[in-house]
Amino acid sequence: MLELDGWEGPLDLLLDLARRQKVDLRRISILELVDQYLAYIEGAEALRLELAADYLVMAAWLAYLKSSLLLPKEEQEQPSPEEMALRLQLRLQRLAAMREAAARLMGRDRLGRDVFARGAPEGLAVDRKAQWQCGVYDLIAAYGQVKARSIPVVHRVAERKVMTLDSALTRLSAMLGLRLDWVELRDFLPEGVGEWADERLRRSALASSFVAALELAKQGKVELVQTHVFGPLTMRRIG
Amino acid sequence: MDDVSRAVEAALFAASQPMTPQALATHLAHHGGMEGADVRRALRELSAHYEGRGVQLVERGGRWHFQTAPDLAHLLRPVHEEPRKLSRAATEALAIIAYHEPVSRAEIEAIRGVQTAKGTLDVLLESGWIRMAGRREVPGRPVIYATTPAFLAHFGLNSRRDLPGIEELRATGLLDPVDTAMEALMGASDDPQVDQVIRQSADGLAPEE
Amino acid sequence: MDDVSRAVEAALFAASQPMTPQALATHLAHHGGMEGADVRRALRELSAHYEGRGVQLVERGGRWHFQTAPDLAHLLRPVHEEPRKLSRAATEALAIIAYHEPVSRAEIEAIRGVQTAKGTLDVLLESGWIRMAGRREVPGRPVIYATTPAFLAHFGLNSRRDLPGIEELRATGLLDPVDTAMEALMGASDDPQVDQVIRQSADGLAPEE
Repeated sequence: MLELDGWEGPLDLLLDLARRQKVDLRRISILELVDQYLAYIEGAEALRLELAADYLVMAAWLAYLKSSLLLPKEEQEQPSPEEMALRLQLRLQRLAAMREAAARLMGRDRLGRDVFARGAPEGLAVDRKAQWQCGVYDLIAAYGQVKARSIPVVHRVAERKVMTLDSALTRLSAMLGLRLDWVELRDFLPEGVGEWADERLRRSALASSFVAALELAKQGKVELVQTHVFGPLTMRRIG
Repeated sequence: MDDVSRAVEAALFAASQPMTPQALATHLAHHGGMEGADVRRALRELSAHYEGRGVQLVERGGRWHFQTAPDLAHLLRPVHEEPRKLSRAATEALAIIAYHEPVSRAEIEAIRGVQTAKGTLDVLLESGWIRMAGRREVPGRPVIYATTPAFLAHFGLNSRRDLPGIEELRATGLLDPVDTAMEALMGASDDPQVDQVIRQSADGLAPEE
Repeated sequence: MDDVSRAVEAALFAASQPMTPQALATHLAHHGGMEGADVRRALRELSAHYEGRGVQLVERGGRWHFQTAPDLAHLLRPVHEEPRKLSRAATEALAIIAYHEPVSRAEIEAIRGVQTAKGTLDVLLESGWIRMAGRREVPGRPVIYATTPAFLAHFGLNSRRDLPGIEELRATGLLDPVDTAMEALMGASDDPQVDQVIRQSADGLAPEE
């Protein structure tokens, strides 16, 4: 009984059969090869179907090829059976070439089988060592923070001159009484001379005047306009 | 023996992988200005020195390593474990990749005339002899495979040009796809010789004895 | 070079363990009558040949193996220095050592108010900025730490007295309590922006509007 297990597909079987013709692959007889193949497949009675499908497809194609080759020329279709035969022959040549190449490749002196690398290489490595970075400021600041955590903390709120909301309200109302047109909020602030030269006091005045302006707007005494974010805030007395 | 040669000899003995002259120069340059040219000269001198010894210095795909002399295989083989044998399918797939690279799985299958099991290419990838080398820009964008430096090292090849018989295979068109070969043959079929080839191949009745 | 020497050279090169002359003779005897005496002679010749090269053949306890020349160790395992920022914990520990030296780890912890990981002091020892300066003669005899000349050199200090005192720290606002939200932020104080904020607040100035 014949088996197909030994073949890597129908092309492999065909190649083996072609080799049995003992001629150069370029000179094999395709008709003879077809007959050999069909005979072989017929002989393989116990075909396992899942294995055999490819072989049977090839058998059918070869049978068709054979009949085409035997038909009179004028009845042939495209592609011509000669072309089909040539194509098969080219495929067999390529498979044969690669099979031989594989054998020659495997027969070389192979590393780990015929030639050997160093059995116990020490290995090449780079030891990485950290180069620690720290500046003197970081060092002192760190000590300051440690101390700040442990030193008892006394909170002192420094007395500071401010413009209160009440005085801002009074001031703004009084000044608005004198003006009818649009005025920017900053123009209501005191001149930066004398005690008002203190930037912190000026900031306090600005904040209080702003809140006072909002309060007056809420009371319906003024209207406020600001054309864009952080733009000048202008105000006008109503009525 | 000069310092560069000593350093290169020691580094390649210690290395667990073949190394390029550039990698050697980079590694050895940590302490002192070693140039690629110095390393290359040392490699040439060393490989001449080891000629004929039990150990040889060889270049494989631009990377250098020491290995035992091939003629001592019979002495050393019994001591070392035999590497796993490749299946026939894997062997053929490897040859096809090496001779045609880069190739897609479909192209491998076209040559072998049979489907390639998933595991076959996996075995080759795992061995480190082949790698995925991108995708073919055709419909489906199939992955294409190529060989690696480890492949050259394992099979003792300086480069792919040293693949057994590759020049002859290329010259005879056996590395061209069947379609290309067909076109060439048919396109030139005014040529009576080619007609002859076609006729012969189709002519089942008269093979030469 | 004779056959026995070649075989011994190759066998020892490929071996994964040092080998005795007897083991070598046994292995190599598979193909040809190699005597222990031949192997011993070959080993002597080979070790003379490798004298002064980058690789040496050495005997250790009756077993032979190849190794790279000891004087090349620095080339084969070079040390590469990578800049790394000192962690906040390490910076604080270093500052405490600098201000209070010599101090034990327990004392550092008492001042910092938090535990100091073992690795923190290791990092400082590795940096070369602190050293172990003996033991405190108290129960448990803890190791005490002090700064080194390298510490002064790195931080550009003539002596530890150059470090600002408590009053100077207070004057520059460095003792201002840091609010807890800030503290959480400073966990990530690799961030230069946070550093910037710290610097500003340390200057005692309100941030610009």
